[in-house]
Amino acid sequence: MSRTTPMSPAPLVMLVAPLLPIAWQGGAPVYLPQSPAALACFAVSLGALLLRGTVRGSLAEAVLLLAGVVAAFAAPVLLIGQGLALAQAPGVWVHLAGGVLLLWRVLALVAPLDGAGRLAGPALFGLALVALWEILTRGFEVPAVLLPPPSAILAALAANAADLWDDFRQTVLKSVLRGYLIGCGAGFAVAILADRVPALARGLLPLGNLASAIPVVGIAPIMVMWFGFDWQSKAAVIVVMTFFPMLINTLAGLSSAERIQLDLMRSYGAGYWRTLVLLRLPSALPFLFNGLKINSTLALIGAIVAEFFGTPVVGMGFRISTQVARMNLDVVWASIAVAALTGSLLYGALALAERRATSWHPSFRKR
Amino acid sequence: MALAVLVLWYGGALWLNGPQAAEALTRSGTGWGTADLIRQAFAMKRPVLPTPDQVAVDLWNSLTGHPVTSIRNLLYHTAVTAGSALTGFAMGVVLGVALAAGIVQVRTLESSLLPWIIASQTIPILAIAPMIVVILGNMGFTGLLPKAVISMYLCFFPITVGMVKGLRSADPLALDLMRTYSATTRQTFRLLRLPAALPFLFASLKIAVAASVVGAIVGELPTGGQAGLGARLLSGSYYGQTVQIWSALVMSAVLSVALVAAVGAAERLFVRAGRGGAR
Amino acid sequence: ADKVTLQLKWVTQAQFAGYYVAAEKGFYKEAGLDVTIKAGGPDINPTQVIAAGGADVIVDWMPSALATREKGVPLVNIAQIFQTSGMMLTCRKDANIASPKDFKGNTLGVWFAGNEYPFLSWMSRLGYSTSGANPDVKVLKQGFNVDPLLQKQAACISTMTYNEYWQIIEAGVKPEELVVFKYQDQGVATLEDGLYTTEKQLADPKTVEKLARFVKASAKGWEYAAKNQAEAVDIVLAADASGAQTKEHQTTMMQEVAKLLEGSKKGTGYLDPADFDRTVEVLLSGASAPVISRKPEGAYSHAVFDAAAKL
Amino acid sequence: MAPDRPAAGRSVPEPARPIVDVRHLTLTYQTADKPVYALSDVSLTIGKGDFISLIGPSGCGKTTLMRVVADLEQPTSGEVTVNGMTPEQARLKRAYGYVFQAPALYPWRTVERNVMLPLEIMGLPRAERKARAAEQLRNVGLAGFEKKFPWQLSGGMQQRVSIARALAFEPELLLMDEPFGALDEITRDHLNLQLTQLWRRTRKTCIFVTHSIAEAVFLSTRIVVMSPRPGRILDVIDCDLPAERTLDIRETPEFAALAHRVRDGLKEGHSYDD
Amino acid sequence: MAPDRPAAGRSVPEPARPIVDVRHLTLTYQTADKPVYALSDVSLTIGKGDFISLIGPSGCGKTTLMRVVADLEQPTSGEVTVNGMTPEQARLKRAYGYVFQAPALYPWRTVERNVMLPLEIMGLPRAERKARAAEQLRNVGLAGFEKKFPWQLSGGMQQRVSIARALAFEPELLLMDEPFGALDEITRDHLNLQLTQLWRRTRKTCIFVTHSIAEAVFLSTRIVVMSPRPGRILDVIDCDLPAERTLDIRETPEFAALAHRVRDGLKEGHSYDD
Ligand SMILES: Nc1ncnc2c1ncn2[C@@H]1O[C@H](COP(=O)(O)OP(=O)(O)OP(=O)(O)O)[C@@H](O)[C@H]1O
Ligand SMILES: Nc1ncnc2c1ncn2[C@@H]1O[C@H](COP(=O)(O)OP(=O)(O)OP(=O)(O)O)[C@@H](O)[C@H]1O
Ligand SMILES: Cc1ncc(C[n+]2csc(CCO)c2C)c(N)n1
Ligand SMILES: [Mg+2]
Ligand SMILES: [Mg+2]
Repeated sequence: MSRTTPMSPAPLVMLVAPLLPIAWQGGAPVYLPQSPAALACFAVSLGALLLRGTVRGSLAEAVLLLAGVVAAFAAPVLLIGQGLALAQAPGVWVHLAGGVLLLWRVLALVAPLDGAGRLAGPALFGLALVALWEILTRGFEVPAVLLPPPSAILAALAANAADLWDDFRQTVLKSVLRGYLIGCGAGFAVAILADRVPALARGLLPLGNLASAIPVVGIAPIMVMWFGFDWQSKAAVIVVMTFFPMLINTLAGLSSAERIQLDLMRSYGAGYWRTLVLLRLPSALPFLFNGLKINSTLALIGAIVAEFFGTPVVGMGFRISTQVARMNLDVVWASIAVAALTGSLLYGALALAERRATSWHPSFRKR
Repeated sequence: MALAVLVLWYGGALWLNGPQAAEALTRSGTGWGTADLIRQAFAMKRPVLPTPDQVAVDLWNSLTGHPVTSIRNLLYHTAVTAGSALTGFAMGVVLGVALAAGIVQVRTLESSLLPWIIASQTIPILAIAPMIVVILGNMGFTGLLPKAVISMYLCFFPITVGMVKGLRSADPLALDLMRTYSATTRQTFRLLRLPAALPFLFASLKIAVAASVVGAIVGELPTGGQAGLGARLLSGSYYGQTVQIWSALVMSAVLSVALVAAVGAAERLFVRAGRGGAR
Repeated sequence: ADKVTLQLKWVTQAQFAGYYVAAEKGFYKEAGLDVTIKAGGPDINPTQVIAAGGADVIVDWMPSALATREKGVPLVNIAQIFQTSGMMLTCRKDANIASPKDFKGNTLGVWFAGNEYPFLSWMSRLGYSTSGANPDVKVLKQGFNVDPLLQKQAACISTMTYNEYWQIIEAGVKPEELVVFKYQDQGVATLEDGLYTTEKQLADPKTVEKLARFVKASAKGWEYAAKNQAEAVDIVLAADASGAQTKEHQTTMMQEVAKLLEGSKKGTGYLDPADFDRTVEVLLSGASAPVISRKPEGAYSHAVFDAAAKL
Repeated sequence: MAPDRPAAGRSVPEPARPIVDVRHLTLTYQTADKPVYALSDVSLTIGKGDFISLIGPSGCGKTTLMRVVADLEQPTSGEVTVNGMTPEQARLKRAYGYVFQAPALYPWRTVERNVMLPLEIMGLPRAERKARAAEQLRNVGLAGFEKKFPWQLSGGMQQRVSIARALAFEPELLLMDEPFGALDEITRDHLNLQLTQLWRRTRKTCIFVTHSIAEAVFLSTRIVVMSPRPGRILDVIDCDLPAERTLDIRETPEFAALAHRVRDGLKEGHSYDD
Repeated sequence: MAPDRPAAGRSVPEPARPIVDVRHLTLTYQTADKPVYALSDVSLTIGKGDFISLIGPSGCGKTTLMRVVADLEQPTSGEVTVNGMTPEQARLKRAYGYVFQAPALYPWRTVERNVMLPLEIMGLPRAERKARAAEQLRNVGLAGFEKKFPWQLSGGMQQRVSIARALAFEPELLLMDEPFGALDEITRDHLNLQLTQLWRRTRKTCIFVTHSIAEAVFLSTRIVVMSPRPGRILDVIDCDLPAERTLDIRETPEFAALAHRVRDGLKEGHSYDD
């Protein structure tokens, strides 16, 4: 609504930074003036804050403040690069905290952007998250066997690209896609069946619920036992996992048509299937997409978890479980990154389809 | 219906256990007939698929053979799992609703946070569950909390997704009404968005409460041979005690179904004014 | 009393009887120790736990410990409980396997998670390829149980002398239907259950003294367990929080585990440098991707064991 | 006020074959606190080609009566036949066109596709559907809005889409619940004229709810005046104005007399309330 | 038809302090196919205590105009001030009571709790809320329906609940969009009387949309006649009938003359269409 909401003064905490040590070198504290690099970064951050009033337009302000944010993130990176210890140096962390708070403002400024600008928010947020991760793991010297820094993960990603691609083919292209389609299809079909034949529903639904209520970790070994080590058992796990959410959402969606809309169909003497196709399914679409979206992430988890319980020697789950034990956490996280990226793309595609198919729904019409 | 399932089950048991049963019979020498095969397949010590009566007997023994507080009583393990599942579910509801509220109300959050929440769910929990257990363990949290955190991680997401949709589903005219009253964001939330989101919320809660049981069980796996249905599954699996696995599975399914039913009951309680709408 | 936290490699079972016995019989208390035993599991990596500060001592296998050491967590072996390896490959006779040269063309189940290195090293010694489009032997990532063998999904699977092998027997398969290949006999054995701590702990003489008491009490526990197996099994069963373990199976396990304790030159817990060197050699000779890239230095210390002997 | 008053209605000069026959209809809604008596012993016979207006105070049961006829509500007691069949059979034969009091448009369909909905159900070919929708939308003054969605229309426009939808498939029996309530006088006059012309041309049977006395008199062959809740029939007034009606007819003394009688009937009923 | 005709409106005898000032307001809705020009260069000044009726063909922009005043829609160009503030500021000060064209009741709240909703938001004590709701429901003839849910009411009854809800919190500026559209004549007359009495007592400023010319003349101090889409102001008619009005006033020649003028204005606009 109003574009000129005032900025919160929180980022000003960084003004404390010059008073505190920004690093330790051989047992002696280092202060801001002693490190030209850190000083320069601090000056840029502060400058961005002070010059804020002089620029016009929210985009210009966002760019200016972003420079300040980048400087705040750069400071610890530079100091680590010089081989200084940061763990007990509050100065640099205060500066960084200021940067994070400043980023919040930037995010608020770019939030209203349209078109390609819509990606700016999540991208900045994600980049900042990754940068923080890098800085914190290295700044506090977290052992790589616990949590490797993103730079190491990236390196592992590049070094193991061929393996990861094979895993992707095995897990996503073979298991996930098939299992997802069958599982969602079955959930949907059974929901319709349960809706159509209430007697059947009374018998089938509790059993369906019961079957779907069995946890993945219990199902996976059984499916491996029944369907063998290859993708079939993974797809079976996914089918069982995705069935229930789809069922529940479809049922909720089918009951979401309004009474007067149903009455209209009745007055036309429209039969069950017509009413279903012309009224109840369209009005169920928001719920259907809800189920599809939740399932898209479940399917991926299901496949990976199932691969923990026995696979041929390929697959994301195989990679993760074996590399964890070998303490190659960087490869583990590289695999996780691939999984996360895949899941997000799948989800994003569904969200896009939803926007297309249900543009009439109030949730897209108006804020 | 139930009969059909039982028949199918026995048939499946015969089908899956048959080869091994036949082998066992052959091993014991002497000839054998179909009746022997069936008897053998339904009475194996380590069946591929135990028969319903085997599971029922094992369930009965493990439920009644020991006092309820004994670690050999399955009910005790079910209670342990239910405890962490419910704790995780409660935490997940709070987190899920809070995130959804944030996403709907604060534009900055919507565009930047949502994609990352989604990404977080594509991380396989089984991979990070041990890390959570280890890290929380070092911070001095052991026992229930790590498991509850894993439950929460699994169940907040359906709630967030459903609630975001639900909170946005309020009738535009009804929202306009709130605007004319210049209702605060909070009032609009409490008086309009929340009630309008209830159908979505409850659909999500049912999924989430089932997920919370899965989470609790997953949380019990890395901690290994400790109490809970997950531990039973695990040790059953290590020692090839198929019947014990199935008993634990049945109990976990019963637990989930009971929890889902409880959510359903709550739904009927809260969403009494059904849909009527205009005539 | 001094506090010591011990992280086990696996779930509560007779494989760890000595520690539970030492706790239950008060050996730790006598040594002025307050010991917490943390059960493990398939996804609990003891090295991760100790790196994060969640344990003082861990039970681990040497391949995993050495690999972790290369990753920058300076683990040190302070006592070697199992003197010989219990790992073996168990095959079905009806798959026509009589000797290692029959592996070719068959599917073999292997535990990954670090246990595959001795296997790979063995295969490369036999001259078999395990990867590529047409491998000589097909490798299967084996789960936690023996189903692949029972269901004929694999011709051979990995088993421990004290655990999985007996599960196959309990499932009704006769020993004469099986062929077993012990890693120990194939010359590819690596050291298994040992006690590890970090270099940092060993830098403090006070801690060394404490760990010495711990190692001595643990050894006492093991010796007691080996002698009083029935009692040890009861203690283990009582310690199992899942209540799922069977007495039958644990009794067999206790018997077999006791065998692995034997053969020490200087008493329970002594690490024979020759065994260490053999382990390192096996690990370094792994086919394409060896577990460790160079000979480790300072990966074991007799300081604690020697101090224990003097107590 | 006597419930057998409708008998007078049945003795209309034109002895039409009864299309709708309502006998001793009573309907009580069960609600959480106390029951609502919506209709009480209503009897009414509607002949083929009749144009019946229902008029009565707000909440008296007009909509309820129509819903019973359309098989959307089950009577507590009494009998209803439509064309000699039960309402359900008639519904399954697709005898009804119902304009609800609220527009009841499907938000995921454009205006045009909303109008085509019943035609789709009746299985008309595509081209025919499109042509009919276009024609009906033109009639209600909404040409040019085919591709809009319902929520992009004003209240009156939505109402008109719903009228177009009901007229498009030419049902046997047209049930219209305050179809012109949200329209300005000019548009309303225009549609009133169109409706009588349509009715005169096709002689479809219509049941029409309105709050405008003038509209009722102008359109109907008979006007049914209802009492406040529980709805009973107070009076059935024959409108013996010439079948050929133009808007000027409203200036005639006959028209005024009829309107007066309706108003008196209404007032009489209302005296219960205030 | 000239857009500066409202200037005449501004020179009303009573030089009221302007409460609503609309200047050169234009509003275009962007839709998927082609834009809809809803309002075009509308200027209008409403003084404190005025009772303004908007009258115009269906779809001409009456609702849109009210929504702009209530800060529910942003103008494409032009300026609107309310009490010297922007509509947003006025809204934040809770200056508006808005009766929408549709009832917009919350289905999960009982009738009573729907009426209490704004009072809850304004923070009134519980007892007071209950008392006010009961009073307003009595005024609109719905005593006894407090515990029912909206979908258990007839269309007209829902409309009345929505009126009760808007009146309950006594807003500065009352915006009513065809509030009496779904009511029978008797109930409508009754509520018309109540509304002028309320207005006379409190002198709240009202903007009122109606399709009934008689109603507009009876209630208003000024009547604004709008043209078909894109909505422009055709005429602003001062209603100089005595402030103290009873229903009989509708029989007077002055009333008839005013009504005639309004009807002419409307017809003039409609000539575009048919
Ligand atoms: N679903 C329902 N449950 C309970 N009561 C109902 C229900 N539907 C209608 N009623 C009640 O039945 C009575 C008649 O309602 P109906 O809708 O038939 O009135 P109406 O004559 O159409 O009124 P209006 O002119 O206001 O539309 C009302 O008092 C209403 O409260
Ligand atoms: N959200 C919207 N998107 C697109 N067009 C709209 C939207 N809302 C209204 N319109 C268009 O604006 C015009 C004016 O609508 P408005 O609701 O103001 O009319 P109105 O005068 O209130 O009519 P009625 O008397 O029928 O209620 C109409 O042509 C309508 O189609
Ligand atoms: C993930 C994983 N799977 C299997 C083993 C092998 N293993 C070592 S001890 C033990 C239990 C006793 O038999 C087993 C099965 C392992 N170390 N890690
Ligand atoms: Mg009605
Ligand atoms: Mg309008």
